Amino acid sequence: MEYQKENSIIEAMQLEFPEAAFTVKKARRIEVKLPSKRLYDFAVRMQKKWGFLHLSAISCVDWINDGEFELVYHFWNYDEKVLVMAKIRIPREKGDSHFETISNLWQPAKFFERDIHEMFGIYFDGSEDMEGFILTDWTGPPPMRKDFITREYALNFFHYREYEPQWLKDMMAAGEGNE
Amino acid sequence: MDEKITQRSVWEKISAKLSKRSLWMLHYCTGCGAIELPPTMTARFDMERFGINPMVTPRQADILLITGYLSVKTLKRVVLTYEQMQAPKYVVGFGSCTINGGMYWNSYSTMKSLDRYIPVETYIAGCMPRPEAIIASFNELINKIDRGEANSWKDYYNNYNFYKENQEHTFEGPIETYNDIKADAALFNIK
Amino acid sequence: MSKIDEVRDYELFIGPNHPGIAGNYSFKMKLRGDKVLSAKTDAGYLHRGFEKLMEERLFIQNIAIVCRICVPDPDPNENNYARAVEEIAGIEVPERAHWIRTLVLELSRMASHLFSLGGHAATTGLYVLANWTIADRDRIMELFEELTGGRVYHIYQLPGGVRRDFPDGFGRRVLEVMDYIESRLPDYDDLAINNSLFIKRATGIGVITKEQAISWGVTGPNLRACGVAADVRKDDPYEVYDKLDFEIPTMTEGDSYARMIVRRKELVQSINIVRQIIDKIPSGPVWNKIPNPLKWKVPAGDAYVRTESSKGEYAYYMVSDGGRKPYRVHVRGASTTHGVHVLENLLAGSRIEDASQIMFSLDACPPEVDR
Amino acid sequence: MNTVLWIVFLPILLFVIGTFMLGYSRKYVARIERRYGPPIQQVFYDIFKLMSKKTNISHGWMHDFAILMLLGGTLLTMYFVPVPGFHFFAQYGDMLVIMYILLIPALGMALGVGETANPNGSIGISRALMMLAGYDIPFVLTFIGFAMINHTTSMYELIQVQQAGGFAGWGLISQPLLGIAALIALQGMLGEKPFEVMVAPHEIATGPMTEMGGKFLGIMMIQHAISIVVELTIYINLFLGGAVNWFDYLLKLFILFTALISVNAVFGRFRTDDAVRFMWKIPLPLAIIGILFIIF
Amino acid sequence: MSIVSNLLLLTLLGVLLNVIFYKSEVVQKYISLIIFAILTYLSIVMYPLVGSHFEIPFLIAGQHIGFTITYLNYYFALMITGITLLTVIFSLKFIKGKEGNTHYYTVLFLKTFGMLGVILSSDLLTFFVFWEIMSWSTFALMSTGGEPAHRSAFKYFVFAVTASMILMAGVILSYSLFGSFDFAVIHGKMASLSLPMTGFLLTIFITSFSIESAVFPVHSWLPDGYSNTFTTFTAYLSGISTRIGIYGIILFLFGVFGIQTVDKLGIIGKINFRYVFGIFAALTMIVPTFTALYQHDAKKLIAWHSVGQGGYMLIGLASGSALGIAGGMFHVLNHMAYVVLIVFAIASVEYRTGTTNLNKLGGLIKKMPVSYLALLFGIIGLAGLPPMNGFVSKWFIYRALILGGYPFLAIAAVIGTLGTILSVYKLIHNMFLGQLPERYNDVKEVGFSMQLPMWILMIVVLGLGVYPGLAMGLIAKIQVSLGLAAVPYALHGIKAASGQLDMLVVSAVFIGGIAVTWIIYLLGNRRKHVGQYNNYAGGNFLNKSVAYNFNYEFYAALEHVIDPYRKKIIERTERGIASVTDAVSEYIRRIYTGMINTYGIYVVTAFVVTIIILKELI
Repeated sequence: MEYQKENSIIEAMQLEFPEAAFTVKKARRIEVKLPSKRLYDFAVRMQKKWGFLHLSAISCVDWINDGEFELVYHFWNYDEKVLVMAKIRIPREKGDSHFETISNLWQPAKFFERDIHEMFGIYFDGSEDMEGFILTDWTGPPPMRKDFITREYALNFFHYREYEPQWLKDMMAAGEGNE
Repeated sequence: MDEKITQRSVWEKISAKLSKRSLWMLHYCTGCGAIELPPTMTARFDMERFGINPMVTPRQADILLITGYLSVKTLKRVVLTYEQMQAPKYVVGFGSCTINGGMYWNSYSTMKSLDRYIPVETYIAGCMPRPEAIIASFNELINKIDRGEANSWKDYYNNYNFYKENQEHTFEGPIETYNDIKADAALFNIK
Repeated sequence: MSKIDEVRDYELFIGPNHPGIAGNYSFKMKLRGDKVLSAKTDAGYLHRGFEKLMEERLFIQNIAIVCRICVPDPDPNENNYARAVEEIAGIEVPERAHWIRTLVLELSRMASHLFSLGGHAATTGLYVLANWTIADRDRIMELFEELTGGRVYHIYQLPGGVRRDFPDGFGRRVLEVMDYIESRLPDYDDLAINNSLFIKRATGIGVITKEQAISWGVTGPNLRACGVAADVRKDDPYEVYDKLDFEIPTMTEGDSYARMIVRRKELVQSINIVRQIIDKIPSGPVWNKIPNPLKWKVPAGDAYVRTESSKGEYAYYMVSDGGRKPYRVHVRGASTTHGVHVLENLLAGSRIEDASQIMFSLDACPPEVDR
Repeated sequence: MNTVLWIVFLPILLFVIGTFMLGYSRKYVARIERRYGPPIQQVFYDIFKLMSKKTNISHGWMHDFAILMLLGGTLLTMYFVPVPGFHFFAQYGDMLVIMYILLIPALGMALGVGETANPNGSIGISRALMMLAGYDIPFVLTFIGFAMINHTTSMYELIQVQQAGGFAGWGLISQPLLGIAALIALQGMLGEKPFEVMVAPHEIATGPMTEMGGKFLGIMMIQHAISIVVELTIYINLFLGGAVNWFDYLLKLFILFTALISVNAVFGRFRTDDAVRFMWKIPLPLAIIGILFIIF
Repeated sequence: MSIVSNLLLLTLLGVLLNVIFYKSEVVQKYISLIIFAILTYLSIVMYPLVGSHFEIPFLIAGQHIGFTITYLNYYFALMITGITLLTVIFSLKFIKGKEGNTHYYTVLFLKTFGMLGVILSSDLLTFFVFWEIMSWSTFALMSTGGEPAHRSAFKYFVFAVTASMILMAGVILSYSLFGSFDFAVIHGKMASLSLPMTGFLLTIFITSFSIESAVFPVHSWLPDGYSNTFTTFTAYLSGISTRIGIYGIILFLFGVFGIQTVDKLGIIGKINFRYVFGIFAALTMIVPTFTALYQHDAKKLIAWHSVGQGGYMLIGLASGSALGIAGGMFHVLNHMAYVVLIVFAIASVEYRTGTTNLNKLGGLIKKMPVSYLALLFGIIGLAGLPPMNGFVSKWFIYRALILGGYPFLAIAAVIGTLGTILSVYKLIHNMFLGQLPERYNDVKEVGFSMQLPMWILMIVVLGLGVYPGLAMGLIAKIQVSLGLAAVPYALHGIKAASGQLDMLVVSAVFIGGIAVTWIIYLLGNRRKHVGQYNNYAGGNFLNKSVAYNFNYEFYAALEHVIDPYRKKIIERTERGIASVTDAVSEYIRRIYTGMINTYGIYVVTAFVVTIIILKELI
């Protein structure tokens, strides 16, 4: 049967997290959608019980139309050789956009959480270091949010070299060259 | 420009002839162009043939090679480093990013035109330019020094207000470098 | 017996303008005497906002910029990007393209390892090795130039395959370069790897135990130097790695020297892989045509793709909302762990002499951290 | 009159020799690194360029004076070391004087660098002084042993004694243990790798030179050129039988220097404590054994 | 004749006046200044009287006791009065308003009285009595300056009492052997004594003086004792007080016993009494010097050096050659000049900043250039580099050791010198170089009365370096008067067949070199001074909140190398000795009342008891 290994893992997990929705995306990729409150418990089990020792990454997606942030935790199991993507959604509004840290479980989470904090403005409660890192000299809004348009910002803020040769003007006049 | 060349004394001409043979480049990898520096320095292209050596601190260096794009954060350090360098100093802008932002023309983080912040002596276009291009630009710089035209560093003292304005705009405030540019200008008999 | 009234610790800045730092990166060390009490990394000097730029460009436009995320080893970026798009859009890739991609990845790995070996040796003052390896790396650069037209950035792997097929006689030239590099390896051994002074400098420096390595999220050669035989090429095979015969070299010491040895052994493995590829590569087309890229809408979906870059696990998480541009691309650089907290952990308690060596031995690549 | 001519031209002569030797060493190392290398007169260009810099940063009067003390001290040492045809000052100061005036430039630089208020520089100086403790003990011990057999501390007389004995009279031949110990110590004295802990660009950003630029660095390079020749000459005078004429002298300089930079080219650098430990574990016991041979 | 009594009586007068006017600091100040000026004048004009003898007008145990003026005495008297005068000038402002300054000058006078008595005495009994006075007043000197000073003074007390006991035993023994106290008489009868007995007697005396001059391993009282008291006292104690022990050694080794007698005391082969003594001296040079590397307090660092430099003097004396002995004696003067100069510089810094902690200071060169210069002259002298005076005496010593065939003692001297260079650079770097902490931004240079002694000493340090003959004349005369060969000196160096020294030429060439460099320097464009924050920091911005100064654990790497040995050997022995002395001094502390008059009572009691005991015994 296809995806035997993946399905047996899902079975074990489903027992403890009946509310979670598991799908096998392809070989060695399991996707799970969780309520955000259960994520920490899930992470603890992942590490302590199911042997997912490697936190590959934490990704954040800004679903601006839904008013939600999606956090995707990528866990990897060195023995079973399976990657689990745990997806949760948290509200996007300013006061609510914080979430609990898992950096006490996985050291790599420190960087990812700090990065998400800088880029999206999500605060991770309980993380020891939420200071500026990459954007220490940046004063604008968190740039990875969808409502920040880098092109507009750059065009307004930076000085551009004035360079308008004739061929470019011709092209523009002909209505070409956009995008 | 032409007037200045004719005004040069014999001593200055000899001085230029000798000085151009020794140019020390600051070892500062500001952007992705830094990847082409090791090949330039080492056995394949060996820029030491021209007397160009990598140097560690800005006090020792003559050339500030801006290897590619500069994020605002780096640009601050570059300005500081440039002010710490000792005149005569030459800035070489490397890669398209230093000219007009290049690939990152719409990035919120990188500056778009280097010569608004510090005076640039030569540019190398391309993304990324090959080691041969770096050496060619160095040779161009050497020739400029020989002809007595490599005086862009004086612009920084002549037009300091222009540079300062741009810096303060981009950095959203002044930066404290503990360098007294006005006093330096007096040292060079500028103004 | 003398009582110390006040201990005066001081700070040193390694980078961004410092030869002891790889790339434009910085860490600030708090020191007492010659001992590092704590270190704090500072990144962002190379931040260009790639993830944001990708969201504002077409799928096809992004191919040109992804390779710039990691400068010494750009091909895993292209590969990841291409595979992520292929996975979401369900595009098939011709068999030959897979093989060529694998070849490019391995050549890139070799180039990066050669670079890293030289840089690592140079931190102890052994500049000869740096001169030799970087010059030898240029032979691989020339192969790239012949194949793709670019020395450093290749922009070669597109969704659906690769941009062009081998030029005439390319396979033969690849083998020649492989023979040449193989013949140079004993020289590297004599000069650095078996150099008693280098061994003295490098052993016992920046030791990571197996347990620490796993809990700190160390990957790639750095992990294999601690005795964990984990490699994305074997564990989560992509392209044609499952059809190739190669080993995963490991060491158990976990120190700076072990990391160098692992890289040195991987060079041999890569040479081996490249030879197999040239030997076995099937013929056929190299690119399946994709729809008009300017109007191409990739269906909604997400994908997490991983490659084993020369630095470690390199992953992209791509989300498409069915539009012409990616909705979100998250780049998980290999150095996000190595360059930040692994480095900080290793530096604390080390000596100032070894700080730069630890940095280079981890082979952390700052642009991967900054993006 | 002859003496006056020597006094005037000796510094210039040694400076020229020193710069060419430095240029040669850069070329030589470049060739080992499979590079083409700079022209042999490159060091002249460098010094000229540095001297003609328009800005010269200094951190205070000690920084200014240190540079005078640096080259002044080196010139002082230079005059007291006999070279073929010139040993006028050798009668006013013996080898002991030379050993200690050799430290004046080091002290001068240490003070000047201290004033630059840069920890990289201070660490570099601290390393330089620690290396001094490392190499100077074996080096002085070899000299003491050599002076003891010959009952003189005058360098000129030591040369005479060696030359009287012909080739077998050379210090290196008659006292091989002392000669070898001193050779290793000499490598440390010149600050060549593997004992180049003072500069160590990857660790402390060239240490003492961190804040040196323009004419300050230029004078440091002049001093470096002269001091290399002086230090090699000391070794030649003590262990290679001095030199009979300038051809002999230049030949010995060349061979000795090539031997040292060959080691320099293919080694990394020690950690500071390892370097000191090495000096105390290899050359020092060698010198002690050599002296025990002399006593018994 | 009268000069001797004047000298001693004047000092006693000083004690008296200071006790009377103990409430008025101003009166004390000027009285002391005037009296010490007179004392200095008197000791200078004593020169024509060399050779004369002065007897105390009563007999003790049927013996004439009294004082004599010899070249050796004259040399030391000059040093004592000179340096005391400079100390007083420096103290005028320094001790103002400091706790315990009411009896500052009193103990200074008492101490001077004791020292002058010791060096001028012509017989064992007078010597011993004044020795006691000196020890007691040293104790008083050390214990001024608060609780730690009391503690460490008691440590000294234990050692001093031991030394006195041993010395007394020697006095009694020699009286019973020779039937006389007079040095000249004893010297005359020395040849008749059996060799083992001579050796025993010499060992007794030398041991006693070794404790006073802090020879390894009985040096542990010195560093704490000297550094916890007033900094001016540190100068005074390091400069001259310890060296009275050296005086005793010179006197007994060459004056009383005679070098011929000493050389007969062979043990095995080349190893004789002098050689064993030399080994102790070598250890004294090396161990404390390397301990100094670890110090975090400027005063303590110098105190350790003052132990270490004693080793040079002793090793010079132990070498037994004319050159070495001259070097040893010359080094006493040189050491006094530069160490007092160094401590004055430290005191100036302390005066302005309130601390001598090397970890807290830094960058003061911009604020206190004269003090910096003083310290620079001092450390160049201390490190023994040309053209300062320390080099000359060290040169004598090295050369004597090399040509005398003591390679290992010579290398010990070299190791000591290297250790000294390392630690003095740390001293000057941590105090004056590096980054200036913000809190010292408005520090000013010290006033004229504190600068004057420093300028004088700078001239002395440089002057004796360039013209060592100024002092060598006297030293040669001392050597002749002690029956030794005189050193072949010239005004600016030494004339010898194999390798010589001409400091004037060395200095002139050095100045010439500097001049040439200056011309080269002027060829370049003008230099520009920049501030301390305009500095390379890897491209980062500096400001006052960045701790950008390296001074703690300055020689960390060297410490890695020597720590294992140091920990094993030295600290264990030191701790052993220290624990014994600590225990004893703690016991003694219980009978200590802490008042100045108790010292006086102690001194008087000891004096009386000693005389009674002596009378009883004899």
